[in-house]
Amino acid sequence: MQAEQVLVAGLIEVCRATIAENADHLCALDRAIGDGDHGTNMRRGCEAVSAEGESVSSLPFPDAVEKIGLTLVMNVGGAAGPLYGTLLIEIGRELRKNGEKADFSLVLKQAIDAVARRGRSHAGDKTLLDVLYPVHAALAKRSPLGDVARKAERSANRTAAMKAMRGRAAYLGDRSIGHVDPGASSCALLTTAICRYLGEHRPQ
Amino acid sequence: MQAEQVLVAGLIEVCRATIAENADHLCALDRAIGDGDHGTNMRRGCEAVSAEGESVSSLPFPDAVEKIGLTLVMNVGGAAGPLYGTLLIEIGRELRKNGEKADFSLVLKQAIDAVARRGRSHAGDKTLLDVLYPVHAALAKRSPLGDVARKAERSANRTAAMKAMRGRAAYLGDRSIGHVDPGASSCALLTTAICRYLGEHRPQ
Amino acid sequence: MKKFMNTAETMVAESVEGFVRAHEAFVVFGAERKCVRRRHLTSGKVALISGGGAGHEPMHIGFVGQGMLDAACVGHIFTSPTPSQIIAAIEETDTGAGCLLVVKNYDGDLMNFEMAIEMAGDRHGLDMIVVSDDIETSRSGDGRGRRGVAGTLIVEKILGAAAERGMPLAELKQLGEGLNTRIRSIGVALNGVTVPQTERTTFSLGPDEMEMGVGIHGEPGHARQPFAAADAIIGHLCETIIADIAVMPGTQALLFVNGLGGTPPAELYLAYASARRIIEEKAIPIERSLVGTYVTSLDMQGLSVTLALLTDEEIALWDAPVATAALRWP
Amino acid sequence: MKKFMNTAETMVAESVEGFVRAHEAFVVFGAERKCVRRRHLTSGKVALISGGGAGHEPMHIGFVGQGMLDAACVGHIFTSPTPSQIIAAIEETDTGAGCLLVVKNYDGDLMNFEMAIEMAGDRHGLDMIVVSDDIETSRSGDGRGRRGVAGTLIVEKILGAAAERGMPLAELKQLGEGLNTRIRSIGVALNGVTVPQTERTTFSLGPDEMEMGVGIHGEPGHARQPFAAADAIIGHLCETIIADIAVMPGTQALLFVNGLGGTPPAELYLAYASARRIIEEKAIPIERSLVGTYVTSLDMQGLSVTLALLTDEEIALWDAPVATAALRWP
Ligand SMILES: Nc1ncnc2c1ncn2[C@@H]1O[C@H](COP(=O)(O)OP(=O)(O)O)[C@@H](O)[C@H]1O
Ligand SMILES: Nc1ncnc2c1ncn2[C@@H]1O[C@H](COP(=O)(O)OP(=O)(O)O)[C@@H](O)[C@H]1O
Ligand SMILES: [Mg+2]
Ligand SMILES: [Mg+2]
Ligand SMILES: [Mg+2]
Ligand SMILES: [Mg+2]
Repeated sequence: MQAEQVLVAGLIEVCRATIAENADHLCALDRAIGDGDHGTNMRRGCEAVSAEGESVSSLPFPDAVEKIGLTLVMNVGGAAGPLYGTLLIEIGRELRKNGEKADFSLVLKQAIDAVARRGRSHAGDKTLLDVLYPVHAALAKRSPLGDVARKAERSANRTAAMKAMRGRAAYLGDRSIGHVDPGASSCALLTTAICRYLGEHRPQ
Repeated sequence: MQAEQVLVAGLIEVCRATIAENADHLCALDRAIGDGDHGTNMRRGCEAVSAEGESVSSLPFPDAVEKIGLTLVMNVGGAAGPLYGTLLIEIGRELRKNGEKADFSLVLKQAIDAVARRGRSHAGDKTLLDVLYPVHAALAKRSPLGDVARKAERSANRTAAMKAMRGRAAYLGDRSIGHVDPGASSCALLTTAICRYLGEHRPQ
Repeated sequence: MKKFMNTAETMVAESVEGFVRAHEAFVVFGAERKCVRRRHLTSGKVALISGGGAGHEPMHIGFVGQGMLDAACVGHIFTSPTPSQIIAAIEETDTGAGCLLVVKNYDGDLMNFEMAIEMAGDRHGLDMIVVSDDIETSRSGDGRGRRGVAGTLIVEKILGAAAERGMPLAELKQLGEGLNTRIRSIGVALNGVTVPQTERTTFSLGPDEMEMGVGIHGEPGHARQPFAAADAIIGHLCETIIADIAVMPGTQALLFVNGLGGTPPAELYLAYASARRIIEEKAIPIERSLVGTYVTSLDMQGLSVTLALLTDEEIALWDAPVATAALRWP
Repeated sequence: MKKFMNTAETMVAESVEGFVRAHEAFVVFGAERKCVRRRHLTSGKVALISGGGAGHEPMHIGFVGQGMLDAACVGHIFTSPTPSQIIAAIEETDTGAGCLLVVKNYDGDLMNFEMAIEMAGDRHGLDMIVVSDDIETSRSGDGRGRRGVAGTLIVEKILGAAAERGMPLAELKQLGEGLNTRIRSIGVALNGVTVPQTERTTFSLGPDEMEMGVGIHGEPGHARQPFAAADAIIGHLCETIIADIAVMPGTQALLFVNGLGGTPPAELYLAYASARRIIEEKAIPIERSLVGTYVTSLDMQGLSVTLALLTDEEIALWDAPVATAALRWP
């Protein structure tokens, strides 16, 4: 297997395992201000991706990422499916467009903006964007992977203070304040898992 | 007012008061082996009779008793309405048929048999008949009113040991054993109230 | 006890009032609100009348209308209506061909309907048919007969269609009695119910218990069992039914899964899927189906399964048009 | 958590299977069971498609049939269906005149339906209408818009009838959007619900509490209040609605009292009586009524009140024939 294929397979597995471990916690967060299924939704998506793992990791890296995004869209449903799906589809497409020399932080920025358009949402709306934007900022200034992960975690925790403006939590108005956003939390968990994996397997 | 009219009005009131006081208890008994409404049913009947009290007590005694029975039938519903109604309608009719010289214990026997036919039931089926038959027996051998009342109470308590063969409790089979029958209990309560009233107002 | 009500005393009257107002195209109140009757009677047709205690809605008022009942009498909660109500229904709906009274097999109901017949029989052609489909109550073999439960809907639909076609009183009674021998129901409850008048639960179940063999009056059933998977529960219900009913070759069945008041449609459909699988495995073909909340026990969580073995003629009568609040097809 | 189910994973699939089997005269599964569609499509008619998370049964599958939806997609519990399901529904039902997708206003639903349109828009004429009738979520005024709840039934019925009459896609969308501005709903819950996957209650209420302004996903509402008499609760709901909707002279209203899953018909009718009294006191004439359990939140005890102000044409479309599992009239 090529290094890239191993990398994709490893990332798929590490994401699956992280979500499986934290699914109950994510559901609990979603119960507080949503409908209690975010962990279940994410797990279903990761399992669908895992099931296609072999065929996916044989693709060129950009195609693999896009395919993973499409698998998420077609299997998750809810808000998480289109959001995480759009993120990965766009990363894949941008990577392909920009070829070998792609600047990942620019690619990520394009993809995050696509997520924001998809969700008609902005920074500060108490969603996974409130983790994605800070992660992008950290990558843009070339912070070490450990710092990126810590920033993701901190950003997720900061959503507790926010009033939700998008997603189901928005219907609660002020009652959404005081709870961490489930999507932000899953996003931080995945960021941390990915950073750790890359740190161990692909030292910068 | 004639003595008989006073008597009818007094009996109506004493029965109403007894049932009102014990309605919750009768419902509790009915909850255990029936549908929990026997107290409510009996109270509704007594209130309907009370509401007609004046016009009823102006009638000749047999007509008054029959009218009370009809009022129960037309207002109570459930099992209690037709049973108590039939009892009083038949007592009234038998009294009228036999005129001044009627032997009350024979009259009562006819009426109890009519109740048994109405309910397709027998002694030992765990119903109000298991109070009515012993009350008749006591009256037939001219026991003092206090003894009649005590016999009614004891008979009601004895239904606890019986397996219900009629009414809703019958659907429970053996599970009906160990509970006093609500209809037997209301019948004993009414018998006691009537005996006490007669003892005080019409010493034998 | 959290129920949408104002006072226990007025609850039934207010609910029936809402029903009549919501369905004024089909029904009107009889005089003094003693019964609910069809808005338009068909002259010369046998009138089909039913009734029973409140707490089983939409039964029976929801079955009043073209092709089913002519009138229904509502008693207090779990309490048979009085002869006074039943006589009122007879007087309002008898257009000359007499009335058939459909009575569920409870001593209270029987006695009240019988007294009504005794009191009004000199002025009207009257007869009565007693529905007794509840299998659980036939077990002890004391000959008390079974309770009448959800199968009553089937009897009322089929007799209603037959009456609409002009079948005379005696034949209707015969049809109903034959039908009654081929209908079996059995129920399971996940909780007891609270009778509003007393604010007490009729029985209470732990979080992992269920009550097997319940009827529709909050009475306990024949056994308390540990709660189980749907297939196990429904399997037990279906097998009890099949063991009790004489299935002939060529038999056609109607399968009816009925919610007891607090069970949502999604669970009823899941139970139906399970029941249908199990019954078809026994080579009994399901030709007609009904799934929904039709015969309730206040807000009880639970359901009943009813199996009816029907003749071709009865299937045709089941399919005949009906226009009531609860059942409607062209 | 006592529910009639086997496993949380298979619950939705088994329930939908039961639904399709019970109503095979109206519906069939689409390929790979990605959607439930009408058994008989009408060629050249705009196809009306809806869908959403499971847990709201009989919505939307119960509205598939002549005069209403052509297909419905069922997601996991409280989770929008995927674009893959929606595209399947489009491909199965587009007979040439395109499809109108009826979407309840939730970010998840919106995004999945939008992605489906993006992915299939080159091969089909597609448009979307978003229903947002839940008044409680309009209060904070953030412009997020309201949730779509029970009013969706009214939109689907009226658009379904219009599509049946041959109305083209663009006009249907316009009709639906106009209608959506004149429908308001608000809900109250007496208990939280348990999502089977997690076996946890979304919120829990004391024996004397209720939750005002709930939606249909077990989310908490805007305020917890002491439980009260029906007239007080329904009065609050109705007054909130009337204060938010522009009632013109000559307006005709449809009043819809909807059970959330665990509330029995008798209580819904009592609530309807109360709502009707209160609304008529405000001189709003109720021309049409619907009372029943149509748009649920699993087994939630509670109800919602919906008021729709309709034009003559919309009333005629409401009255037009419909033949679905949940709504049926000639
Ligand atoms: N419009 C939106 N824009 C961005 N993120 C959103 C939006 N709506 C929801 N989210 C994110 O999705 C998460 C919820 O996902 P999930 O529970 O899987 O879906 P659903 O809300 O449909 O049940 C939220 O915590 C939030 O982070
Ligand atoms: N067939 C019957 N024959 C004699 N008594 C009966 C019969 N059925 C019921 N009863 C009596 O009626 C009582 C129940 O009355 P009630 O609760 O008012 O009516 P229901 O059972 O209709 O709710 C029983 O306790 C029993 O004493
Ligand atoms: Mg969620
Ligand atoms: Mg009783
Ligand atoms: Mg009773
Ligand atoms: Mg969801």
